[in-house]
Amino acid sequence: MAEYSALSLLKNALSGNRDWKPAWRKPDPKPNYDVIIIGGGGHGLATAYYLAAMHGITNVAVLEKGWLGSGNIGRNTTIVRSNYLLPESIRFYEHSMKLWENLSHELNYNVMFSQRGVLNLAHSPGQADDYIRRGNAMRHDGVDAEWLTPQEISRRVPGLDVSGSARFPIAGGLLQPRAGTARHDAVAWGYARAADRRGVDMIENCEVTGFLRDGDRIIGVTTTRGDIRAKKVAMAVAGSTGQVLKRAGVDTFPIESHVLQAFVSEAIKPFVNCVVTFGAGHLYVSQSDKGGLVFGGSLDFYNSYAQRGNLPVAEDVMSEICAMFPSVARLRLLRSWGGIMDMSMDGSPIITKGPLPGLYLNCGWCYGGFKATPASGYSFAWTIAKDEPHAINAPFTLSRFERGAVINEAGQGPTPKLH
Amino acid sequence: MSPRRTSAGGSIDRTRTIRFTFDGEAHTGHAGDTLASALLANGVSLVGRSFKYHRPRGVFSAGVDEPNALVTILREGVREPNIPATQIELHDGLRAESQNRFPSLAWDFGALNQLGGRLLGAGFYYKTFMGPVAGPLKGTRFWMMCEHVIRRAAGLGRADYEADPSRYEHMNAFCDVLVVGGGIAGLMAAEAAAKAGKRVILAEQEKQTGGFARWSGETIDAKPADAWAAEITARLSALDNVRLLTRTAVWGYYDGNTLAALERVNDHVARTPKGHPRQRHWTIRAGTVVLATGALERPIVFPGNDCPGVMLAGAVRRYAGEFGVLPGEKTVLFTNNDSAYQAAAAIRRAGGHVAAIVDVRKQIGDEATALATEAGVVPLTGHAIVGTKGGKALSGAVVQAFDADTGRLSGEARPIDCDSLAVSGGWQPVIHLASQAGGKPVWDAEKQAFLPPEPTQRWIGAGAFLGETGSVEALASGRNAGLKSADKRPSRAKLPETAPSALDLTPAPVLEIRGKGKAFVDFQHDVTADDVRLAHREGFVSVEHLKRYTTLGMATDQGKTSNVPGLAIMAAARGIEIPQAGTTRFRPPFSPVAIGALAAERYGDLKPERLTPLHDWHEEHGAEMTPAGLWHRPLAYAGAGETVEQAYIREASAVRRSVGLVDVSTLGKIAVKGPDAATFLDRVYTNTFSTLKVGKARYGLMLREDGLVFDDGTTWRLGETDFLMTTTTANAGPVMQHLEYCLDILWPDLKVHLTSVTDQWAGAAIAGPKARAVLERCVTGTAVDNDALPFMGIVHGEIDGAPVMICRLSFSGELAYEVYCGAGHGVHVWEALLEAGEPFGITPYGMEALGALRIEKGHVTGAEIDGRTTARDLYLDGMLSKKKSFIGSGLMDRPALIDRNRLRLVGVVSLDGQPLGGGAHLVESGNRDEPGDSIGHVTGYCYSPALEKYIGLALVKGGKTRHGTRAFLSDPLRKRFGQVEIVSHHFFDPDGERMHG
Amino acid sequence: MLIDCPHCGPRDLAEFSYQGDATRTRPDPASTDTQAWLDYVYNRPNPAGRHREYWQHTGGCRAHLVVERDTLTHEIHAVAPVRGNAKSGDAA
Amino acid sequence: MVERASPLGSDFRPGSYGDFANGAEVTILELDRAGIVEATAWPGQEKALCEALAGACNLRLSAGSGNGAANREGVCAFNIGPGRFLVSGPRETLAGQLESAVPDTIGTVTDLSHGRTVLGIEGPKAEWVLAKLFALDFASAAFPVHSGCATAHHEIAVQIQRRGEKRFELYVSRSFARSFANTLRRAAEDVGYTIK
Repeated sequence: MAEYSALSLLKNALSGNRDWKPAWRKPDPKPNYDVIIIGGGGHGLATAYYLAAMHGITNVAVLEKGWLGSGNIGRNTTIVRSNYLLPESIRFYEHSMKLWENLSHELNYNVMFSQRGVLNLAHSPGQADDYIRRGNAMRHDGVDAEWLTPQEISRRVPGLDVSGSARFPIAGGLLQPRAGTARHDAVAWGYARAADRRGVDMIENCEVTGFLRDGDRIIGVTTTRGDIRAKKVAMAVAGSTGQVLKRAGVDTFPIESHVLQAFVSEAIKPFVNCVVTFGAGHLYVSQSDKGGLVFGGSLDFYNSYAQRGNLPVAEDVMSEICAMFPSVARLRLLRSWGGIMDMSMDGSPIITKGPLPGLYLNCGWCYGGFKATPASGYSFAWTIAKDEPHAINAPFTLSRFERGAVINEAGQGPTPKLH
Repeated sequence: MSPRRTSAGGSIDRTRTIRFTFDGEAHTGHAGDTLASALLANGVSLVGRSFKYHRPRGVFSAGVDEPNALVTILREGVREPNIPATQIELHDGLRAESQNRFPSLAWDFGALNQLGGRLLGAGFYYKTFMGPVAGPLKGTRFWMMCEHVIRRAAGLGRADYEADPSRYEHMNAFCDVLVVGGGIAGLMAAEAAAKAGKRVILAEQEKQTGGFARWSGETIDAKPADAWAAEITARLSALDNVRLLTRTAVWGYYDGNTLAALERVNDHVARTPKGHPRQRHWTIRAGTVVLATGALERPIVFPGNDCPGVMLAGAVRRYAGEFGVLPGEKTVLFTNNDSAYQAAAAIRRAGGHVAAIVDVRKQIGDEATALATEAGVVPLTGHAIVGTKGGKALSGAVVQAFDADTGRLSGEARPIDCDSLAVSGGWQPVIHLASQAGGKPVWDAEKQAFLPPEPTQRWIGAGAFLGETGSVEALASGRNAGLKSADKRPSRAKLPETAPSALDLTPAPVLEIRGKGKAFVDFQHDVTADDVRLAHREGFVSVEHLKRYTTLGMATDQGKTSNVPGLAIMAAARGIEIPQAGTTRFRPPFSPVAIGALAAERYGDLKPERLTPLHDWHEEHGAEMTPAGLWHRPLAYAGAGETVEQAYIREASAVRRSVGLVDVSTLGKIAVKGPDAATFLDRVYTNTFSTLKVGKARYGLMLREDGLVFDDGTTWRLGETDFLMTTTTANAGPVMQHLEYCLDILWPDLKVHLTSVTDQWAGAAIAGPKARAVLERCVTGTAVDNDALPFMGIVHGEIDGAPVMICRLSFSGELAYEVYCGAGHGVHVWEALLEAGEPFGITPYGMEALGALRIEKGHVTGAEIDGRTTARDLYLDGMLSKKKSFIGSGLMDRPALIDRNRLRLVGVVSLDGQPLGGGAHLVESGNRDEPGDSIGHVTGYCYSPALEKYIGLALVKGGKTRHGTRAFLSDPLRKRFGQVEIVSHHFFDPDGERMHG
Repeated sequence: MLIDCPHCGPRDLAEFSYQGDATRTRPDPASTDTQAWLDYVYNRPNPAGRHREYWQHTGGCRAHLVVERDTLTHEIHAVAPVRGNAKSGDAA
Repeated sequence: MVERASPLGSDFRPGSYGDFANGAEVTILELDRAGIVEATAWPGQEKALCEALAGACNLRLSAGSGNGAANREGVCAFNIGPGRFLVSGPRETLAGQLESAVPDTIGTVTDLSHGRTVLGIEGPKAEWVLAKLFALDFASAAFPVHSGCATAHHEIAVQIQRRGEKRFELYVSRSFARSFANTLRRAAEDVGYTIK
């Protein structure tokens, strides 16, 4: 019997739920590992899992300064999609999508991936052309995408202001039916448990304070729980990339840390059945299984590590969601929070070997890290195991800036706040 | 008079009867009631159903901490779900509905979930619903089927799709001192600060100030406490430097001592007066904040503790004291501290009957004993409640001997007959705002409570917020906080007199009684003590894991009653102290805030409209308008029976044939003035402007620092040190900011001033072979012939008395001029041009025709300058000066940017006579179903009246090298596929003979 | 957040535009040192703690300011005009 | 002279609006300013610019953040940025007048006569209404009569001069004027307002 199943649930219920085992062990760190992964967030945990599951590398430690999943994996708006414009992005995120589609089975953990569709609303003929360009690019790469008319949108998403008199009338919408949402924490816990069952050590409350080096080469880390050595040290610390790199002597890097707020309303009965984004501003909303509307907008626009949002941006987001769904004005905001984004200079991630020998780097996720989690872990594990990138992460190098081969979805240039 | 209403006492007005309905049933209450107090007075104990198990629930608290009694309000034709009945002021015609039940509150199918029992423990959904790995339900299908059912069961109230008819507004306020909380500490603080001359705002979340004094029955300065509070409030209201905000919850403490508050302006009246807001969102910037937010009572967790009829002891006291409502006929109190004794006495004083006081402590003090005596009972010390009886209403409690030191129960459990059970687990200061301000709460082992952190912003605490529970302390700390906020030292003057209390509100460290049956920690989310222990067993032991795994504290009450008990149970399971188990960080909002209130004046008016001087003219002449950023621009002037496509073809043809007129007022216009203006332009443009002669214009190209194209436009040299730069409509703002950045930061030594003059000028482009003839008919004060006004020349003159500036430049490829006049003269000049053009059939044209003309001519716009293209991609290499450096020259030659196989500009011609489509891709393969990789995409298309074909501009790999080749247009989203020829993007008059003519 | 604009006095965050790291220096315009340009355009120290950064008072006097702000707490330690003349002439 | 069209449209017409049952507590009007000019000094020339403006317009204007002045002929000026002043008056000739009064060595002058619309708001609740739209402290101690500032309501840049204890003038870009006037009117509905 699988550890988790309807049957095991029944069996345990009958014994008063006293026999459930911890989702992951709480081991002390060993002095040596084959691979150390710094960062027990979604990407770090996924990397550990794929190292063990795909490459048979199980002598692995995941070092987490707080509790597992305490970074952006647990602070996002849970959207999973591969509706990108540029082929490099489409291929990467579509690889992720395919992993998502079987993830609950693979991990024996229900990550609640709900393929309810992501709908991007366009509000002018020009924007419609932009979205159609994107949808066509997806279709040419074998990814699902459809164009919906305002009437079709109105049927699918009641409550939207589809009137021609709206300040920004809806001209149409790009739908990716296979996209959707997943339960964010479950992804971290599912990967952690699956990695744990394969022998990976998850070590919480273990902050990396420095790097052990042999000449240029990174051979381990110093931590609040002692020195730990490893053949390979991998970083997946989005939000803190600059800070951890500084401890390795890398003082400047093409990343800025910015705070992004997210919001949730009180729980209500089913209201919106897919993820909807507003094109006349910057807003994305979906409804959680508990019933809260989960939504977010733009960055707070300045460098921050504070996980504290500001009020004007919250007001902007509220005004946009009301413009989209005029009935939402009467619902109440329950909670807001902030996450620290690794904003890269072209809006795309970096998954690569380097920048120092023995070091591997996974960072720069901007807004998009959650949906990337499986492919990020998959390709990063590949890169660590084989010392060369997988085809899907080959374009996401650090040297792309030097070469001018940036992957700039937003077309906004090297200004992180605009991505 | 209802059975539960006392005949006297409290602050309700028994002479005023208010009618309301709950679940369609008519009830009455009194002015001054809340919905909760009125329902209790009517003997309604079942008010709602819980989230997961759909268990029957009643009113649990009397304030903002209410977890159970959530209702939907039907008002002004719309539904407002999830409002705590404790926060609804009763008013005539109030209609409330219970939630999360079907078909009715009393008989709810969802209650079947209770049979699931242990199957539905914390996090059960992570372990199941994954479905089969193969077959029709593989992948995510099975889960999505389950989810469909789960989503309908979850959620609380139902929201409408009808637009909220309310008005919301924003208010900005500034003050020296913001006092949060209008209890006696807050009132003292406000008065002290006001007397010291400070500008004070006092915000109280309830309908009036006084807080606890309103129902405590205490005496201050020989007056009833509520009368004393009313007097100080009246004194404060009379002061010019004090603003009293009631019904105003301060819910957010942001950076820079900026606080957010929500004023419920008109929720307590049947109908919002016209022109007035329902709610008002305050942003208050305060020099200093006095946090006098009080404390909230927390319950003790025990089996059956969610039965309707179980309430907080302080709430029972308040219902008796403020509303004259007894929650039952026979009340049992259960406590770990002395405050329940005050509640017992209050019940007795209001004429109620106290059946027992059950106290986990072995011994109690004299004052508590005296209160028990007054209540008519001998306390059962060393006992605990271990269960309740009753389903939809409490009918009894079960009590057993209990050792608070060991947590052991002993002896026989025996029932006590009661219909009300009042519980006190001690008090937790309301430290949410202090935590939001930054800083970690501090656990006080003696007080068994989290106390405020060290301030990280400018705030001072007062009253029960500090963990002090007596009125004497509140009066003193309130006044001191007020003085300190005014930079004054504590005063030795006499404080208002009140009797010190000898009661011991320090609780025994007992927050859970373990026994058989479900014991709820988080009522609303149905999180039980066993769920917390299950989380512990499975390793979800950090407080954040606990919250996320069990959903403890995530409901609409945000764990106001459950956080501390939940932590205590986890700490006990781990064998550690509460502070080691951690505390969560509080985040805004303190209590839920209407989303519309934060949108405020932008609800219904998201963005301002930007109108050109000719806007009304366009609308009056049948133009279909299209948004362009904030602007509205005419798409085409379709006549009767004409489609937009027919209209633009007609308009564009008129330009090619004779003459047309288009509104170009939206172009960004920046005055660049000063001795270094030319040098400045040389640096920001890729080409040279210092060589431009006065009275001439030049097309310019700007790059970003990363070497990609930023914007283009013409810049006119009006004088030696005086330039007028034009930008694209979309980039007017960004270009201005870019130029200001360059001047302020990169080249502060340059003497240049920038001023946006976009709105100063109305602009009309007149284009077509007859354009000059039209100008000749109406322009005075200057010649407009080829000598006076050559290509890119500028002249000044008048049109029908209005001064104009005319530059001969062309976007359409025709002989064309841009005529600028003062914006206020825009319509006047436009109409004069139309009149002068009448003999030539002058035709106004819109964006579609403008687009068609520019595509024929191969001019680029935003679709090509999309932030990913280089000057070379657009074949604008010639614009890149080799004689000077400029913004972007440092990085524009990186290898991938000069790769020949990049997407580069070409023209495409439809070979099947069908339209192309913006956003369509181009492919090499003619297999419609498997078109293969994209080689590029169409950026703009039109029907070309000049070529009589559908043509377009495209960015394709390799660009020019594909001229003369065939490809296929592939547009699967619009189901279009067809052959095209790739050609030069200069479709029409490539040598420019027409515009130079 | 409030920023004390040297010209306008304390104003709400919403009136300002963030313009990024103020410690970068632009290479000599004629420089052909690509690495220097890359450092200027792409690389950032991104400190956790005090950060010198540019803000423009776009919703006010439009001047650029150098702000020293803590990225961990958002506390502002100093605000100065980029150009010397923000306090124009005699104070009021 | 060609008459200048107002951007406010036909909805902006005299009358009482909103909740004026107890009397309209503010008055809103479009002010006729034929001349509106921005004058900016080179660094170090701020005082000289002030003197030039003061001399040309007969104003008691001093340099410094937010300083402003007005004279009996209806000319007023206030500081809106470092070395930058907004000057307005009843005559179209203002720009020309200032161009000759401000030599190149002192600064530059830009005509905005058509580019700005000036709205006046007056009455006991003027501060209350304005506080809904601007994050500014309108108390007279913080914002004395004649002083001015540059601020914004979301996307709309607005320059404000206080012309009396209960009287303010708002300068808005012309293309935004109609939208802004509507926003201002809406904000005044709860206190009732009159358009003159």
